[in-house]
Amino acid sequence: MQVFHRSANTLSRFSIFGAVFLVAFALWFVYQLNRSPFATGQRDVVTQPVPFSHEHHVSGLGIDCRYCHTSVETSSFAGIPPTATCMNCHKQIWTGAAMLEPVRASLREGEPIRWQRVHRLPEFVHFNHGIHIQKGIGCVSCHGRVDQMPLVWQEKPLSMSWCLECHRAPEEFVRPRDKVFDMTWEPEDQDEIGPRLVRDYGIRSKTNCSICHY
Amino acid sequence: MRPKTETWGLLAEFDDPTSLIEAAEKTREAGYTRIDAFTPFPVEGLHEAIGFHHTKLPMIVLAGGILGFVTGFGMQYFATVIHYPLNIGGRPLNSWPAWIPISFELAILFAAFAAIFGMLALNRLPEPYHPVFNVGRFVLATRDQFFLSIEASDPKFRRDETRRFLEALRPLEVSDVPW
Amino acid sequence: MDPRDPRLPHPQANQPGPQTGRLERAPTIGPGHSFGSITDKISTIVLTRKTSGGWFIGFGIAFAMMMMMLYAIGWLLIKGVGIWGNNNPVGWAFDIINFVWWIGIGHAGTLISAILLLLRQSWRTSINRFAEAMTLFAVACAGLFPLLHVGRPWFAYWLLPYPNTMSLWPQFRSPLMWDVFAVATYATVSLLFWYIGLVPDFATLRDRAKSRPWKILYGFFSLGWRGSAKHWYRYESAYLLLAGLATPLVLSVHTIVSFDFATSVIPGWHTTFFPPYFVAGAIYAGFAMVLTLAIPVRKAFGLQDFITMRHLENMGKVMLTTGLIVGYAYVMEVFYSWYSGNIYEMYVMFNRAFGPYWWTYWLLIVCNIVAPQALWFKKVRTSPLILFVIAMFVNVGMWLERFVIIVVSLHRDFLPSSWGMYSPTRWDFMLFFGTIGLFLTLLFLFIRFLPMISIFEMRTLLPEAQVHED
Amino acid sequence: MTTGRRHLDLAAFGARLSGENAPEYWRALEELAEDPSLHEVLREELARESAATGEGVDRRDFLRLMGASVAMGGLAACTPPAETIVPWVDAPEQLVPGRPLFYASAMELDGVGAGVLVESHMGRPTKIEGNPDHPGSLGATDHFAQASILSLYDPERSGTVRYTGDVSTWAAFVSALQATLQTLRGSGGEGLRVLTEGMSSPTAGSQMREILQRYPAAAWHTWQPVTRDSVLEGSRLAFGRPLQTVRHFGGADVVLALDSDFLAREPGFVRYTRDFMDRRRVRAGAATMNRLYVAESMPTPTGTMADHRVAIPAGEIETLARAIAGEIGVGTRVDAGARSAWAEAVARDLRAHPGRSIVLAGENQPPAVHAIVHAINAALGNAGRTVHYIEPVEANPVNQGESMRRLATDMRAGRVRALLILGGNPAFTAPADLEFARAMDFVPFRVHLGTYYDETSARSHWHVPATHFLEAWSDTRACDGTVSIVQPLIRPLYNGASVHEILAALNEDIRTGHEIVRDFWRERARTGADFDATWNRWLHDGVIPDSALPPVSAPASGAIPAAAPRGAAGIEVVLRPDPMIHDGRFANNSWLQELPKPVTKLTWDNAALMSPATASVLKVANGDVIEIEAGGRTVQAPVWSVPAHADDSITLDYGYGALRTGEVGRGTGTDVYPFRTLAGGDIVRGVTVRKTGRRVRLATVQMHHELAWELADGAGARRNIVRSGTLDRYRENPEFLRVPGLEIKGGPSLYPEWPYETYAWGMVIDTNVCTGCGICTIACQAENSIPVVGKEQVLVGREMHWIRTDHYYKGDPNDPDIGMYNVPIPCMHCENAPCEPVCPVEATSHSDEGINEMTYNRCVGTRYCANNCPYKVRRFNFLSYADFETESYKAMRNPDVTVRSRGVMEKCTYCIQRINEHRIEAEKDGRRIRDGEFTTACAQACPTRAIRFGDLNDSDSDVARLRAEPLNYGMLTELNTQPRTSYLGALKNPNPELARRAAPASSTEPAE
Repeated sequence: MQVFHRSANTLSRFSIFGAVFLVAFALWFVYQLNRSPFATGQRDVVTQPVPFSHEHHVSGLGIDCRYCHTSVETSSFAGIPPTATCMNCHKQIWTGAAMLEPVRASLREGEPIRWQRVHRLPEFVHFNHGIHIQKGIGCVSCHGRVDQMPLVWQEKPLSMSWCLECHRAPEEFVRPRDKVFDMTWEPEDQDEIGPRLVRDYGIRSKTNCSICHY
Repeated sequence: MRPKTETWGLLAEFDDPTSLIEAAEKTREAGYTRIDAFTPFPVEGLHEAIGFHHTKLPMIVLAGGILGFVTGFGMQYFATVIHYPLNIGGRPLNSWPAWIPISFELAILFAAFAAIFGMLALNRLPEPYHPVFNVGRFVLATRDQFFLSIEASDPKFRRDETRRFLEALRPLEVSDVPW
Repeated sequence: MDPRDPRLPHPQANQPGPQTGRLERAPTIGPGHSFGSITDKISTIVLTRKTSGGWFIGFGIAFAMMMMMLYAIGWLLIKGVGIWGNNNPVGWAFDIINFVWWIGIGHAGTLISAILLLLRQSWRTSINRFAEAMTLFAVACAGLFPLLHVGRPWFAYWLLPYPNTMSLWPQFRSPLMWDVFAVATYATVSLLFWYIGLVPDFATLRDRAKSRPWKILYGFFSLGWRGSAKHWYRYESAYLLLAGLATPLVLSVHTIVSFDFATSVIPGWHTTFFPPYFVAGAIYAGFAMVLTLAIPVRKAFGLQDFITMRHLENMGKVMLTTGLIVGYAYVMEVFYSWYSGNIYEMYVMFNRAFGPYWWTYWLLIVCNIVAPQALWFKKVRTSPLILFVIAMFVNVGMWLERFVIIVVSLHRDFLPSSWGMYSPTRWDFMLFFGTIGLFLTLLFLFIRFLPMISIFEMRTLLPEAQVHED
Repeated sequence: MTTGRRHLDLAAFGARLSGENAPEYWRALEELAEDPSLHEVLREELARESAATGEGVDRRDFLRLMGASVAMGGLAACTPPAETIVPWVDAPEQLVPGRPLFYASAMELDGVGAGVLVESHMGRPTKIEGNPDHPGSLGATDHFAQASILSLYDPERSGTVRYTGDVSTWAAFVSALQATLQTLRGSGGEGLRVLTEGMSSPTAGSQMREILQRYPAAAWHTWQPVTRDSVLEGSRLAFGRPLQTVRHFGGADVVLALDSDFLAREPGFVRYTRDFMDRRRVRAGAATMNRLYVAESMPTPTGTMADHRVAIPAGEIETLARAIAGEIGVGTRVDAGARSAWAEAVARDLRAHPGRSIVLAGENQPPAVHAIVHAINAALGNAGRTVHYIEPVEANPVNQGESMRRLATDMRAGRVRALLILGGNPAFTAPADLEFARAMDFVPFRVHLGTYYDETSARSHWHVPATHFLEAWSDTRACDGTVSIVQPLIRPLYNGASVHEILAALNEDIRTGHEIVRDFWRERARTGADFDATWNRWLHDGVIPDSALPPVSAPASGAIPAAAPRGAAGIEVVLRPDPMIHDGRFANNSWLQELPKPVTKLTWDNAALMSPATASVLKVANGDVIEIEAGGRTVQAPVWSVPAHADDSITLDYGYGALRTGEVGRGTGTDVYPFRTLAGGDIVRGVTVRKTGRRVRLATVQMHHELAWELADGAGARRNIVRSGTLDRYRENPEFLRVPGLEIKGGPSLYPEWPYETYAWGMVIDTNVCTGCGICTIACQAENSIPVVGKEQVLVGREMHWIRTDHYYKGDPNDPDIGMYNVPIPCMHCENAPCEPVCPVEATSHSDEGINEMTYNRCVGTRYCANNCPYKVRRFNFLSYADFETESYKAMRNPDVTVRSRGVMEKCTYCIQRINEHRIEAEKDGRRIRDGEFTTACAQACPTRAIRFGDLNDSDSDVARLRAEPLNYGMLTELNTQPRTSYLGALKNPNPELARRAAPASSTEPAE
């Protein structure tokens, strides 16, 4: 006597294959998800207490990165400008702008402005701006075209594999020291200058753990 | 899909392996090709009796084993020597003796999968529905009875003729297997 | 009445009487059985409606112990490995002891079903299903420990090789990685092996079950098995191939587990002959556990006809053999520690025998070497009760062996300044006995819902199964 | 745990007290305090608080629970919470975010200053190093300085001015003070008493003198528990006035220490150890050593360095001293009994080195011994050569015991109207026979300036929180008198006041502490106009040039006091400050609490230390609590037997057992102050000992659970862990400690060598100059934010220190001249590290500079690496040991080091954060890192420079040269681990005359 209906045959075989594909798809999905901006937080614009526009200040007014990020060449931390730095200019221009009220308030009350961090590394990762600048890695390489960002967002994934891309092949990313802060610079022939700069700057491709993790 | 024939075939029931085998051999000698036998346990020599001689399962398993070993070794070599070379305790990057155990395990694993799923595939299992189940007494095929079937799709199959032929083999009973 | 009604014996159905006369009795199965009687006897254990009170009591106790395990695991995840007694220098203790112990037990099943199959030992038939189930459950218990013993279990998946955003891979030189693959493979293959063996019996149950839900359930797992000759042929070759694969596998698993220790530098671990020693020990422990379980079950379900004295005696013999091998290993350990002239090795042996944990060592000698000597006597081998007691001794002994190897070696290694002591906490014990609960729970479910003896293979043991040319 | 028992209901308590008027209130509290039930109540309170935090009682448990929840949180937290960056409003000068700054300052302890350099991150002091320009430091520190950073951030420091226990304000205090002073002014300050700790601050001294001019009838008392009265009295006997000795070990060939732990305890030891050890560094071509004789009761770090050591009860040192003096021709010959042979030999050796030897006596030896020592040094012509004398550096060099006795008597007599206790905790530490705490109640106006709200605070009307030395301006003198300005790095975290500010208030002086100190020195600086420049240079250098006190010519009157009548015979008790928590002021400092004490390796407890022989005579085992009785005073303490301790002598460390301390210190150890009296002194003879039947578990980090003696000794020797011999053997054959087949490299290997082209970091540790003081351990703890685990965890063997100092004995435990050796053990950074191949997740790997890296964030915690480490230097976070909650500790931690969570392995990294920092700096100016440009925290703090770190690829680096020394050896090299950390063997320089008595040198020499 039959226990199952005819269709059970097709059904059972189909479901076996179905299961295989389902699992495969799930794995692929998770894999993609981990690399997606959703996970890395790329390109989502962070609202700041003051809507400071890098686009305006950098490409518009042509202010050098180091005018505000003073310690970027010397320290691990690039430095966020004190209110005083803003007011150097803004006590002359836009003195009444409502947009700048928080800045003036900060100076008045001696209360620092609390900026939202955009580029965040886990606390077990130690990144040093100074040495990267020194070895000819441009701001753009990691921060993207900040001069085109009204409000700054995170351009690159900042994942370990992303760091390794450069640490394994610095010659593909290194640029002349005088072009480090140049937002628009494009190499004519990276294959030519890359190896030369790696030699000149004594860049060693370091990928052992304690370079970043300690 | 159902072929043209109005029944699946005929099913003859025997009550011990010996008579089943004799019957199966006679049937084959009679020139029937699409025959099969159903028993509660593997009966020695029955597959020859119904003219079924070899399976390519061992080859499949061998292939699975080789694939497993290569996969295992390749994965470890790639990860350790090519993708992220690290100095681990001063050992060489290609510490191939250390790759052996995992390669071996994967060889076994793949071979085992090949054996099981190969067998199921060749047997076209799972097949929860099969016409022979329509025969009431067929439930005894998993207890203590032995069955011989001739499919209607057999070129030599003529309904009455074949039934007469089977009854000549002195089974307990011959029954039609409806679709 | 409908001639198709299976419940009626066929009018011309022949009686087994005449044949039995002219056949010698098969020694591995009781007399007077027919295909039908075997089928009914075993399948009724599963298909019978009402469950015995004894089963409920046993299951209740086992289940309670399993709950205790879950509690211990929960607290472990909340607080950390520190709730155990592990310390510096004893980084591994109950966690790895239990792992190795369970894995060892998990060896008998595959061994019986695979190696004895290849050796054409027909007596294996009635115990292999049972032993395989035991294997699976033991491996399940064993698998818990490597996962739980790590400091951050929620990152344990890092031991799997998968592409990740850190572009990192596992470190394949580590014996722990070998473990991951060995144990996973072993569990998978054992499961498949076990399931494939069950398929024809599922078919039997499908056709015997009274209620439709059960028919569907068993039918689902039987994959529509119909006993076709072609299927049987491929089935048998697949089964044989699997046995051929499982044999080296089962040997490799404990070999690799022994590598965890053998490839290290710790005196008492750093030893080339651990693999054979561990494998022998595993078989030893495995058979002990089979006996521990088979003897009561056989009594409870009246299976004396299927699990006969001969089975018990054979298992006793296997235990005696492997026990002697293990004993030889113990002697050799002492010998080469002296022969090596290596002060660390020498001290380790001294410390095992006369150090603070001396009693574990001597107790282990008693359990694993002295007690089993009784198996030389047929009287002992054929007395279920004594066999059971000896099996118990061996179960304890094999656990102690791992304690001596792991804890006693670690607690005093190279620098006397960093020597320490180890004492387990209540959480150690709760987790250990908890896993025994898990093991028994699964076992109780198994004997209630699945045929604990391979029906179709039992059929082949009957004289009627033989095809006689004439 | 408190059900059905009486709780201390604080509300009701307060109500009851406020209901009564002040004097009664004090009596009431006093009764409460004396009533043991109060202790019980407090304990219940404590229990109740912690009951809420899960099982267990101590703070660590609470942290574990929190840590667990953090860890579980970590599971869920896939997207971390938003972070904010808070810039300055107006950035200060020369401060670059992300880069530390170093400031020179000085730490004063017991009236002696030590110069320090303080590392500051964004205005937060995070680490203390020695000041190389400071004569008392020479770049090294003591363990107190290292640990003081933790005390600075201690959340349990007193944080507010209190009046009768209730929160009050500084202003209220000042006005109350003024009011009281008004009443006293008429009588010229009659009844005004100021009690300070011993201090050397010139500013404070002058402030006090001004006050005493204002109030002629007032008096200045001084008490520090670790008193140096007998030193001063000794010099009075010898020179007729109190003088202080300055020693020049550089010129001393023979040193005799009479119960003096001058290498690890006494003032200025950081400098003295360095000078002394510079005479013991045996290098190829410079095979000379000084010779050290030590006679002591309890083995000290100094004792472990001795070439010849006798273990005798402290009470018999005097006899020995007289005997030696007699041999030298000072005073009459005295028979030293069993030790006369030793005494003669030592005397002969001393006589053979006139002007090139030093004899010194321990601080707790009676004045007579010090007088004898002065006489001997004079007789040997050492005075003016290897020792010279200066006026005491203390601002108030009085006999503190006497000063206290007078104060207590006056208090009882009601002659004290106002008492200002500036620092210290006299209610707890004052000599027991004065019953100071009781006497306080007779004073109507009591003020206490203290870091914690302690016993003294509780008995004072006013409690004013004291500043930490990193919080306030001051000045202090080094052991040779050199002055350092104490420069604050941070505003008071717990709004405390400094001594100067209180004294100013007393003086109706409205200047800030800064102005007070600065003005004081402006007057003295003979620079006048450009004082600012001078001042800034002083601050920068950390010392005031040429401010050392001038030597005074002091002809010792050759006469030595007649022998005092021997005290009662029998067992003696020697009281000494605890090596780690000192007089108790560091009881709440968990770093010091968990730092293993030298020789005993005990943590978190003090114990009755005695020789195994004495223990067996008394039929007591380790952990048995005994009751010691003398003169009606009793103290109970657990027994701990110490090989090489003198028989019939029990050593008790005071400082433990304070009832009013923070969570950390509460319940640790036993209070032995009740046993310490002015009459009895520090050596109490003829005590009776009784077993109580109670047992306590003592937490030691080495030889847990009383490891059998033979194993500790024999094994240590046979395993070639310690390699030692004599100077003579070295002279015969410098390579005599080499073991064939145990070279660090060159063993057969299947593997090709890994190249290390750039740098190859390595470390060499000279066991010949290691005193086992443990300063390296605590320096490492401070640098690498290593958590403490608490006594319970130490008991199960889970201490976290990255570098430990193993202590080995050589020879027969009953031999008084037993050899003792200290072996610091950090990670060996093996080139063939056994730990790395066993890690399944690449959490530990090798850098291209040969560092054995530990990547915490990748670690899953299998502990396989720790098992497979032959040196057992890996440490596992079994529970959540790191304190993730306390805000102040977050500010304290080194921002360059990751805080390790639960379930993660950690270990010595050769201070990888320093390596990386300096590599980056070097790369920026395109050069290699210079040798000595930086070093590891342990090496930097080590007073003896036993630890050297550097680049082995640089052939003329310090460390590379040491590695080439014939005495250099690697540990467990038979495993072909190829360790980067190697050792220099230890040598003894025995006196040939006594050599036969020296323990057989061969026993730790490798068997050829």
